[in-house]
Amino acid sequence: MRKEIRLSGAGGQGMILAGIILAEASLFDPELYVVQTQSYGPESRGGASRAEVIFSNEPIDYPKVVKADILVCLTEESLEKYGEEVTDEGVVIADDSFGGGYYHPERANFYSLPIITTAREEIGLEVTANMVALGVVDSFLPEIDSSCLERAIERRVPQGTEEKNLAAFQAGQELLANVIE
Amino acid sequence: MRKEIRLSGAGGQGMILAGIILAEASLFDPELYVVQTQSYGPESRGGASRAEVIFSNEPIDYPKVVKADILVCLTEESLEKYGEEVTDEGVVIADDSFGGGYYHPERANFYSLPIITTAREEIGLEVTANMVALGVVDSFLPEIDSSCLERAIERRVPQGTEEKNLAAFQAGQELLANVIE
Amino acid sequence: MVEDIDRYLREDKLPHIWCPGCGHGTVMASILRGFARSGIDQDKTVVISGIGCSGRASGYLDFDTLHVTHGRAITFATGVKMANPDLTVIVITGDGDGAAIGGNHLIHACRRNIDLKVILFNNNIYGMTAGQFSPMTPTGATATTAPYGNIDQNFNLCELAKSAGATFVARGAAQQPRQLIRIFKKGFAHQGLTFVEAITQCPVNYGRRNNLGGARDMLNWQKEHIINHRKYQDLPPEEKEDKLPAGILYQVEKEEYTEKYQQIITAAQESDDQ
Amino acid sequence: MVEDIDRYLREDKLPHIWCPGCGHGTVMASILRGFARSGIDQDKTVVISGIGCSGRASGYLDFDTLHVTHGRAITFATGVKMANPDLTVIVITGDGDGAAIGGNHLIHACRRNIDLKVILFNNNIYGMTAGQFSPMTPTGATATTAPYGNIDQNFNLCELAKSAGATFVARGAAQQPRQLIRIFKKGFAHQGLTFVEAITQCPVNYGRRNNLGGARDMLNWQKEHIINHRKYQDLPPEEKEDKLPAGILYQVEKEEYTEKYQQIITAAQESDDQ
Amino acid sequence: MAKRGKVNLARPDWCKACGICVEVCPVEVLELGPERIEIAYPDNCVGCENCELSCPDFVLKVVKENDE
Amino acid sequence: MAKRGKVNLARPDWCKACGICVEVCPVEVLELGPERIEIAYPDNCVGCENCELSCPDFVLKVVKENDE
Amino acid sequence: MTNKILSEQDKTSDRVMLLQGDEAVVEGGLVAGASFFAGYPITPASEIAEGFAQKLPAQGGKFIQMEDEIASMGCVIGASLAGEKAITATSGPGFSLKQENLGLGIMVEAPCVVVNVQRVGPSTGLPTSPSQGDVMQARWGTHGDHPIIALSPSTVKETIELTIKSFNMAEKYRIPVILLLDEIVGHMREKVRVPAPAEVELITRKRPAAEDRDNFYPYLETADHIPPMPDYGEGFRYHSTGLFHDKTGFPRGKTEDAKKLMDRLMAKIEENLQDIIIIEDELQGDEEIIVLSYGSTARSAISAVRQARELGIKAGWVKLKTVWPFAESYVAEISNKVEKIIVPELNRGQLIGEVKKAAAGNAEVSGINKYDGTIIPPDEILTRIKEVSK
Amino acid sequence: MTNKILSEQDKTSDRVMLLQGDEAVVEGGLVAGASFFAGYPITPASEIAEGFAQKLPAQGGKFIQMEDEIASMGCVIGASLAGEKAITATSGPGFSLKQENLGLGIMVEAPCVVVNVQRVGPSTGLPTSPSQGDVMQARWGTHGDHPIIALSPSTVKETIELTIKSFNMAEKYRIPVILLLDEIVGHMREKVRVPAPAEVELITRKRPAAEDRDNFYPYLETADHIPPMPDYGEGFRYHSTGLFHDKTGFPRGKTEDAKKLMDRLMAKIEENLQDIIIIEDELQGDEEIIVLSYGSTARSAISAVRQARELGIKAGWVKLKTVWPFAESYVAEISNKVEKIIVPELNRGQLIGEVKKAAAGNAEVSGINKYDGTIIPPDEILTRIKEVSK
Ligand SMILES: Cc1ncc(C[n+]2csc(CCOP(=O)(O)OP(=O)(O)O)c2C)c(N)n1
Ligand SMILES: Cc1ncc(C[n+]2csc(CCOP(=O)(O)OP(=O)(O)O)c2C)c(N)n1
Ligand code: SF4
Ligand code: SF4
Ligand code: SF4
Ligand code: SF4
Ligand code: SF4
Ligand code: SF4
Ligand SMILES: [Mg+2]
Ligand SMILES: [Mg+2]
Repeated sequence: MRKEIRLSGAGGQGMILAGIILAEASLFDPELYVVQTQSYGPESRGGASRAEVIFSNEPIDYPKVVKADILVCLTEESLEKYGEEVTDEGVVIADDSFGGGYYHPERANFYSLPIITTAREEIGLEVTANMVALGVVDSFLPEIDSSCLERAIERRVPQGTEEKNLAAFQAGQELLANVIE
Repeated sequence: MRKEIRLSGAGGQGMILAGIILAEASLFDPELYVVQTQSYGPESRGGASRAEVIFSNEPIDYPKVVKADILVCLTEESLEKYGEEVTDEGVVIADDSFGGGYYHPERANFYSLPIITTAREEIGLEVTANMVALGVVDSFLPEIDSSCLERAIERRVPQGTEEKNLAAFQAGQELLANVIE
Repeated sequence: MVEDIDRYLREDKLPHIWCPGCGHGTVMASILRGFARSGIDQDKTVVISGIGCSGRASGYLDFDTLHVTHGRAITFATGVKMANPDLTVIVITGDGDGAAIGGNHLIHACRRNIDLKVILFNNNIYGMTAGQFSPMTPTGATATTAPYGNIDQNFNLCELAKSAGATFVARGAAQQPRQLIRIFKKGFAHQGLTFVEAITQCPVNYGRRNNLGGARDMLNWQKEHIINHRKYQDLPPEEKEDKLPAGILYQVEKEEYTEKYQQIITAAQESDDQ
Repeated sequence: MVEDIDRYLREDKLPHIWCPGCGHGTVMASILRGFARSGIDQDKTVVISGIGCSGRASGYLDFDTLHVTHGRAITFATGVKMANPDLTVIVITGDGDGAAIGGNHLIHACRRNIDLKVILFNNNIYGMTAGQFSPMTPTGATATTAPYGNIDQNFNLCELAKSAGATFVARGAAQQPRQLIRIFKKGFAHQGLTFVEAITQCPVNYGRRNNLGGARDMLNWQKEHIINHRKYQDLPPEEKEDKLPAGILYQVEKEEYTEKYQQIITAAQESDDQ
Repeated sequence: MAKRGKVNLARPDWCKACGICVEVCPVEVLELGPERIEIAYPDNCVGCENCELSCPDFVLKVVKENDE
Repeated sequence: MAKRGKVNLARPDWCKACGICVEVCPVEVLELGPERIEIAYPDNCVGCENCELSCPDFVLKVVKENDE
Repeated sequence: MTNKILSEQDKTSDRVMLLQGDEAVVEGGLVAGASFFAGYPITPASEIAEGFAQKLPAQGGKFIQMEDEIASMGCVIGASLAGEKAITATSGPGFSLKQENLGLGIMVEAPCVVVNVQRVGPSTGLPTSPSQGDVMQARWGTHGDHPIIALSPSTVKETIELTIKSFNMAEKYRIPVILLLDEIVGHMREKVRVPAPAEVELITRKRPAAEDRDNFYPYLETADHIPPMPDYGEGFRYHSTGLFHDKTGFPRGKTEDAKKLMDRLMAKIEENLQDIIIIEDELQGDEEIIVLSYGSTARSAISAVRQARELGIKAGWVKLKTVWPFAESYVAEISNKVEKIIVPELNRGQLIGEVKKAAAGNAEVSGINKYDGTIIPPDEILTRIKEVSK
Repeated sequence: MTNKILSEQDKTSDRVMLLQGDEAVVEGGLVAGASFFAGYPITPASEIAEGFAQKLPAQGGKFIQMEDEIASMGCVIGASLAGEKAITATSGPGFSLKQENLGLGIMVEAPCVVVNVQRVGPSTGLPTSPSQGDVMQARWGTHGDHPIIALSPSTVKETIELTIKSFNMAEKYRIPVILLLDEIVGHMREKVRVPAPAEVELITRKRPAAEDRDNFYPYLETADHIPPMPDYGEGFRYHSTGLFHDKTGFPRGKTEDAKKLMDRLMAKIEENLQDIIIIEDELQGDEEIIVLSYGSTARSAISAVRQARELGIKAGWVKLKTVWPFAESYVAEISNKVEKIIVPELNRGQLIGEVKKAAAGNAEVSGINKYDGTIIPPDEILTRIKEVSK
């Protein structure tokens, strides 16, 4: 098993923290290996932002995503940039604030979801969109127990914000269910 | 022709300037090549001091004295240090302020001369001992015209001291004559 | 109307990469406004900056511009000015760039009284590298490398520049762009080493970590703590403590370095002609 | 009787390499006499010097001694003092070593108020490298690299150190060994950055080139130009111009750097224990 | 008569919504929209130029009425 | 009674004949020989220690008479 | 989802962590006994300073941010001589600045660790992009002949391991040891277990006995070439200098002293290559092609080599954990056995020069080079393996 | 005494001089059009600063003593960009300090000359003794990949020649050129004739025409890879940075720009090896042994080789005047023809590594090494020649 996940968006949307939390979830599973990387650079000030997480049950050699199994895009630019670098069965999760531009009618697993809206409206904090996104990712990630992710969220988000973030995560978990229903 | 000359003494005795002047004399002879080197170092502050000059009528490769054709020593230490590094026919010129210690009865061309005394007493300036020594060297250096040396002295000694230095040089030239007489 | 500074901007490089509310943009604009008022030829002006958020300024300004190594802008500027004293040479530096790693070059440029316009963007932090303390970080403030509070003494760069020999020393703040513009205008007209400390806010890497609020709050802090130097003088000592005087703090006329060197050239050439 | 300082000398390394009449020897002796009076443990004292004639001092002194790169002695000293605050750490530097290449370390050590005893042998020249001008070479003086006269402004290191944050600033001269000894004694007792400018004569590479005569003449120059700071204060401005005040120019008590750091350690360990 | 002026959004795209201009405007002219600044009450503008001078992003330009 | 003293050549070999001690001696005690310092008039010495304090080469030591 | 979740207790085991390479330097350093950090911030190494700033005080250790990298290097050497296990961290521009004082550290034989998290150079270059461009600089950056040890990890786990080894070698051989990370390793996060100090071998410098005080030669030639070293303040009152010196620590100005000292400094390393050179390989013995790698590039290399094996190509993988001293005899040996050696590097070809020298024409040596801030993916190496295997 | 004395007129010809190597840098520099010197004193290079301080003003040139070597390097680059032919001089410790800004000079492509009069290192080392210990540092001292040119003279005459060439290459290729003297050459005096500027080829950087101002790309990829360069103040208003940049001079943050720029910087040198690499040799074509040398060591080498020839040994002599880029193909070629190559160096074996790499096992390469501040006399080389000729 090697599972490649790429989280992308704009600087300030917290994609890197989301990546770290995703990776940190592996701490609670003794058989999982994980590598997490990110794009640094002036990009991180306003421009695009990207985190990558690879899970495996063997030591991981090449640490970068080759073709993502799961791609999350909170901005249209990131979808344009990374939309092609996904495996054939890969899952693409995009925020629903942009529909046009890039769209793959052929891609079975393309989900346009109200991630940012959920964060803003349900949680009341747009900055929790990253946790909503994590919740969505969780639905596609049977390899990781949700409780591990929740643990990781508790450990990594700023003190005092745990509840909001967990709520956002749970809202994300439900998002997909709602859509599929 | 390759002629190796080593001038040695204590720091402050002006041996390096003497070496430079000796070398500078070659400027007035189009067929002479010259290399001049010296020992630098904390030595130059109080310790031993050494200048080397090599004349040749061909380009000079190795720039250091291997065995001196002419060795000048103003101190006993320098005679001890360099006394052996002289060719068999080489000339050794030592100040007469030290007689003992090192002495080569076998060496034909060993001259113990009152260099410093001449500077002090005849010229009235002990610091001109280096020019007295140069005058002595001149006697053993048919390859260089004395006028070239005088020229060189004029160019290299501090302004205003030319006369005294030339007088010292000439006193040196006569020293040997006096001894041989 | 405010002077038009568009001609000094490389519009295709803008908007700049500075964060929302970063004071660097305000200071940069003020420099240009002061420059516009100075009447100096744009083509005869060189802007040299070091590394840091502040250092990025040179890229946005339409002059001959040079973006060098961290802390060394003054050394390059010295070479440019010596080479061609007709040029106006502006150095843009940060409190890390100019006061930490580059501190020696600053004091020696002051000592020479060479006509460089050294403008130090003081945001009390290393912005670019994300929040390590600088020599200008106040005692007690926290930073990524001062998690338990900074134990260094407060540092007065204007005093330092003055004691090192600068002949024009001023302090201004992003909160007071009008004063800044006046300072810059006069600084550009000065002959000799011109040092301007421009206090600017870094809401992202300084303000946030020290609970100073956003850019607007930080500007209000400046308003309260940075006061005109004449007013400052009249304050009782205890009130002075947490305040900083602003304005042109010191200006004297002294012979400038490249002018003095020109005299050496002239003399050497004359004696050579003889 | 003058205190016995032989126990602080590495006699087998002496006589030193300094030229006849060089003031460095007098200053070094004065340091030792001041040290002897201070009562500090010889075994708990480290002397660190840079490169230059002055830098050679460390080799003659019987302490833990470290002879480092040019201009950097203060940085090594900072490491030693931080590592073991119980040590008395003396830095011996020159006007080139400490004020030119090492100027930044000086101001930042001052800023930290770390308890180093920085003693700068100011002979107004680069002695070791045979006579290039230093930041302390007076305007107009000649040097091998200032054949047409030095055009740099005069530099006041004591002012600089003070404005950078030093808490003990003093100036003395080889001509006044008694004053120097008193300064050193008090400096060794001070807690915090202690800066002493010790004016010393270099007859060989400064005096000779500037027609200042030999060591004796240079000492007489010092006698006339370096005067007690209290007397200096009372002079009319025009007489101040070519004079320098000597004595302890400035001293304040402020918390010392390694002490403050110790508080961080204590706090961190306490909160760790909980 | 007090000078009057008119504030313009010269480069709306460069606005980073920092709100500084809102803070420095002595009268109510500017409002922060979701993405960028908005000139909510242009008629209030007294042409003081505070906003233009303070904006770190060269977004605003004030035209003095007597300049027009 | 004024303190008296006696100057000694503690380390004659180290003397570099710079003459500083001669300069600083308030009375005539020291004289520069050709190679090094000489204590020409020891009886003149008032034990002021100027020479010891000023000598850059640790050559001289002054013993106070009341120390003896 | 299988139920492999850790027990409550394990979950809170704070020895298993998700760490960046930079953070691993901090954790590894603390395990090794690091008690002093001096540095100056720089991307991508600042996290190391930040970590030590946070963590040292609770252990009684000290952190200081200096005014620049020159000062940081001086400070670390000073602390080392005063008895600390000292470390500094930087990236290329700062590493350039440290070079002069690094030479002094080598001369006075001050144990310490110098981390360089490499980014693309020269100059400011690409500050946030990975590179292995300072490998030759690590060997030759300071003036004059000098010995050097440089280690380079390829994983976060190895970063912990090699940080500990860096301290150990520094202390054992009295030398500044360079730890060369690249931005990839420095910033990547992996799940690792940080060992307890008791679990690893820890070396501390030899110190002289107090009774040796009176007859102490700080730079004595000993059988192992490594003189014992007292802390400042213990009454040894010894002298150290960047000038060539004899066993007493003082310069005598004799040329034979210079040669002796240099020979001893080099012998410390040259006679202990066995101990210092750490190599990891995956070889079957039948190799025709070897991919020789180090640092983060080794990860793509192993991946490519395994894929090649699956295709039946006789490929092998070598990773140098020790970059300097270079594994000359090891490479000479393999070059006699294989036909081709491929050296992938995130630079324009640096260590490949050493490989060529060692191979002395016996194997064909070729490089795969990236120097634009991107990394070498496994398939590029695989493609090359396939090419040369034809 | 024969009467070969120069005429009165010749005697006063001030073109024939007794010059130290350091002074020859000054004289050569002035011939080449040097108009700017910034430096910091250091033995054994201070005489270069002193000479320029004395002589530049009369020519309208400028001298400045900076506060340290870092500042000197920055200052020289600044002056270069403002249009001067600029030079600085130092020795090992200062050369270490210059490395970071040297990299910046390479990145912004500022023509300038950096002299290093080598003394024994590392650290303070032996400040007044000769060495060739900074040869590898000259290549790899700054961080990151980068091109470099380094020339090394062996006589005072050659110092003049190579100083002029350094300026020419700097201007032609827009690159800092390193002139590596050693203390022997720097301080030895020889009688030389200083050519008049009109007698030598002088190269000045390409400058863009004023009318190109509006469509100017300061870092354009041109056929020769060398973009023309305006002086500051001419209205081009261009940007230079130590970050990787495209033809506009600005960073775009694209990886392909980084590669393009690095490739162009390297191509400037790699495509002009013919012009840059200067070799002198004395070969008969039948050589079995070659002594390959550079700098002052070449003098002993030629002496030894000639003596060997007299003894009937088929020895040849090669002197590299250009140390970097290394004469790889030349050495590869000779290594195919001869059996042994001897490389005498005043270091512990530095350039010999390049020789070995180029020889690729084809010739046996051995070194003669002195690193104690003394020099290699001819008889030591002769002895070795005899040994290997057996
Ligand atoms: C030699 C060197 N050391 C360190 C760095 C890393 N660095 C880049 S910017 C910076 C600090 C910038 O702070 P400041 O000058 O205050 O500018 P700001 O970003 O706050 O405007 C540092 C340490 C570098 N680029 N080069
Ligand atoms: C990095 C470096 N640059 C330059 C030098 C050369 N150097 C040695 S001592 C010195 C100047 C010493 O002057 P100062 O500090 O005033 O000491 P003094 O000799 O006058 O006592 C210089 C420039 C060096 N050793 N290292
Ligand atoms: S980090 Fe701070 S200084 Fe840098 S751009 Fe952002 S706000 Fe401005
Ligand atoms: S050169 Fe000057 S400073 Fe150095 S020892 Fe001689 S007199 Fe003293
Ligand atoms: S010009 Fe003045 S009044 Fe008008 S919008 Fe700007 S700040 Fe407000
Ligand atoms: S100050 Fe400028 S950037 Fe900030 S909100 Fe106003 S217009 Fe926008
Ligand atoms: S001061 Fe000292 S060194 Fe000088 S002459 Fe007197 S005794 Fe001798
Ligand atoms: S102690 Fe005083 S009186 Fe006696 S010799 Fe010395 S200086 Fe003269
Ligand atoms: Mg800042
Ligand atoms: Mg000095």
